[in-house]
Amino acid sequence: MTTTIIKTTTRLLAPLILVFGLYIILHGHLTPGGGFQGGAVVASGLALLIVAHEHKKVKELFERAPLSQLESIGALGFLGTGLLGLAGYTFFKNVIANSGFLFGGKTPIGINPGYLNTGGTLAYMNIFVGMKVLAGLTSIILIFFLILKEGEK
Amino acid sequence: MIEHLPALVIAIPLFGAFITPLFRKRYNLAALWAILISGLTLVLVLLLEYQVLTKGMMIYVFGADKPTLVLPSGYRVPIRIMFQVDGIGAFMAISAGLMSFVGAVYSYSHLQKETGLEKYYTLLLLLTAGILGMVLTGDLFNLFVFLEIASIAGSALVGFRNYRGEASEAGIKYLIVSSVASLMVLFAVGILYGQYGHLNLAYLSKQITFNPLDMIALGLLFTSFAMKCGSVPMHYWVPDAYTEVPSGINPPLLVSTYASLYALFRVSFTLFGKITIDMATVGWIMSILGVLTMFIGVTMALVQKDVKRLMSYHAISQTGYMLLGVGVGLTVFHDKQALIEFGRTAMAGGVFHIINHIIYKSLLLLTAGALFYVTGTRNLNEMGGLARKMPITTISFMVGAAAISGIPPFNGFASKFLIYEAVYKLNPLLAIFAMVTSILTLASFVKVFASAFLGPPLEKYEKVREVPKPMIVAMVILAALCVLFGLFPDFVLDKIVYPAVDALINFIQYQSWGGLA
Amino acid sequence: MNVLTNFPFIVVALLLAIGFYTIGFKKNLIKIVIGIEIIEGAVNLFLVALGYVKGAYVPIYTLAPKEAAEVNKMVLPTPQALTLTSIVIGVAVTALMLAFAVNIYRHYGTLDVRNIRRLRG
Amino acid sequence: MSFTLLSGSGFWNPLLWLALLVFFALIGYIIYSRGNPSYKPNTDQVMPFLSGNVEPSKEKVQVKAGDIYWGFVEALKGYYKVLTAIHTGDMRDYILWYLGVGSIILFLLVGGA
Repeated sequence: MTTTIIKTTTRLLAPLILVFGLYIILHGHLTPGGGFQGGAVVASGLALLIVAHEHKKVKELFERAPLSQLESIGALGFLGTGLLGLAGYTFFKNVIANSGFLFGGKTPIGINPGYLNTGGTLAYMNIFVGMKVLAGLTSIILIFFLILKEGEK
Repeated sequence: MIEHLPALVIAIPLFGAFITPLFRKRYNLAALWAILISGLTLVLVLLLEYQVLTKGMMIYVFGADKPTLVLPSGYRVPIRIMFQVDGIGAFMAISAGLMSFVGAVYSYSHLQKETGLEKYYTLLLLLTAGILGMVLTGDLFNLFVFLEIASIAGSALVGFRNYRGEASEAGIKYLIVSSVASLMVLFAVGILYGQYGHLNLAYLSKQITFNPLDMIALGLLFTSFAMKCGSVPMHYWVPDAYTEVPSGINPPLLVSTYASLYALFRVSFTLFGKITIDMATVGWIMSILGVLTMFIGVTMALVQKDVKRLMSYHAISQTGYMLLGVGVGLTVFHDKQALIEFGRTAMAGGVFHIINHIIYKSLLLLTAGALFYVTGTRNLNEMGGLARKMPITTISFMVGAAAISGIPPFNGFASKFLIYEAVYKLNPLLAIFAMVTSILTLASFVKVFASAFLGPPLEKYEKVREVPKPMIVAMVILAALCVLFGLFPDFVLDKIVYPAVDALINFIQYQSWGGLA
Repeated sequence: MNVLTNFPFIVVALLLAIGFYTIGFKKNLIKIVIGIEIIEGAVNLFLVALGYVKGAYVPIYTLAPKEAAEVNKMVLPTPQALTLTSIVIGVAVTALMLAFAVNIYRHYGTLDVRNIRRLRG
Repeated sequence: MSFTLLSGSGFWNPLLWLALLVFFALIGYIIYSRGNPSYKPNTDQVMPFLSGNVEPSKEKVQVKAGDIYWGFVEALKGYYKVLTAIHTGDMRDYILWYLGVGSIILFLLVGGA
């Protein structure tokens, strides 16, 4: 599958896709998208990289990558952000919004040009979900890819 | 902290589930962690039940300023996702917590030869979280999400022994059935949302009117949950899934089936309470499905040779009792007099049978797992003479078999007694079917007992010893519960069953969020 | 009843029929998985179509035109959130089903559902 | 705390039942203890007598699970034939049954009574 066409396209596109995915994750509380969508985009970029490279190299590289841990950390972070609300309010209460903390800027009401430094826990949750989704989807793709390669042998 | 209990009940198993993969290859540690977390969950659900019994319905609004803030000032409708825990929800939550704990304890030694156990325990805890979410939630879409979590985790566990082709077959069958059922649930949720613009269960149940679209939604929800709880003739996935799943997962998987049964009751009694209170049709459908389920289930069980498959058909057959008991209550829902006279008793029998059945069927499936553990086969034709080699397993099996056949003084008798007596008053024919089913159940368990435990000791099982301690502990806990529930049925009924039944009957209370609005 | 306003719902019905036909009568396991995906697509389309308001704007406040802030000038965002959740779940279900299919092919040597029935009776 | 379970038309008391069980077990034991005194364990007396033939091995005399209730299944042959015919194990049938039952229920709810 690793033809020159795929390799060249990947070299051009993969960085763009990865950056775009990160953009979607970070701007989840402002524009369409969010953790899952951005994570899926990043995972598709990684899928492109997986397909375009040698089977052995991919296997070596990803054996060291802590995908499973990243997934756990993402989920735990999401849960932890939700638990923050237990301090005085309820589970999932947006305690960071309007607090002046990172992503805690004052949220304007109504139509606005979109300030990145708002959103409170939403932004954190997007980041954690994105982490989990990109790790999860990448490992799914990777496992299917490795099964496929095993079948060819 | 006590007002945060409903959220913590979900958060703790999820937290445990996401920590578990970090143990990687240290399987024993992962197992101990799962036991710890499920034990903690059990304590929390017991506390939750205590709260619900003493203080009444618990409301937990996610993301609000305080947990009971259903309607913030200026709002006429609830906008946030909420958990609404009443008697029956807490009742199911106890079953879920107990069974996942028992399952985790049992798995500790049952699965020592397998690999990938950190994923197994992750999925076990996720399954627990899914079930708990299903039974506690007060939001229709949330119900769908937790239903899917429970079915994905459940089917992944069914296919856990991936070196067996049959396990994958059972897994994909379970997954196809569950995903079709849950998609139809989502479709019905969409129909309701399109009409009323809300997803809150209590709010929707106030808005429901007698129009064709609502009836279509009711039919879709009813059929989908009936398939998920394994009612005949949509029961085919049950024996496949229960047979192939590792025995330690059988208890939580059983509860996840009954979580769907709970959803069926919730839909018929609460969500569509305004319709079912005028219409006996839904109740009759449920009762007739119940009779079909118990009769066909038990006759299929009689001819099985695989011990777990036989028990799975019994699980189907016992589901019929619950459908029949609660269905009779639903049939006379509109008739206050009959409801007080026998409808409530029938429902109490049906609901009591849920927890009884979960206890003794888990016990039986665990003993079947113990047989598999020592003999390496599930075929009854190849077993024999094991009674003297494994005395504790034998006694546990006897207790379970006596309980499922309705032999006094075990717990199965108490709930079946209520069902017989109350159903007889609606229609004697239904009660006769129920009794015949009970006799056939006894017959088929005599068969298992005679062929697996009695008979001359076989040479190939010369070296068989009693199973390891954790498995024994799990079985003894359940056997003790069987005896206790049988000896003190009145206590259990008063404390947890009648509150659950009254929560189902009194849907006005549910609609007003326990008097908050 | 305008045909055009109901067009999405007609498509939903068609997709549901196609999906159930595929699950019920096709023999290849992969096609059955595709059938489930089609049903999921139908349900998702149904949810999105429910929230559609004719001539309204996307429900995002960032850089929205002025008149979008008026009542009923934005498409309902809730069904879209529901759809997204349902898509996320669908991804997990599909991945799991395909994994099972791969494993079944390894052990049975076939994807014909008429032969994948060692568990019966 | 009372142990009696009331169903509206009858009652059930496990303790009473246990007391009766113990009582009848006692009667049974008395009858048993007055039984045949000529029985001697660990002698030839307890060996099975098969018309003078040698006793076959344990594996051969065991009644297999498949043979228990043979008569019952034989008597209900027609019923079981139908029942095994519908348990095909084909996953497409699972969904088709769902569709069938669903349409019946929908018909009853929307069209019927």
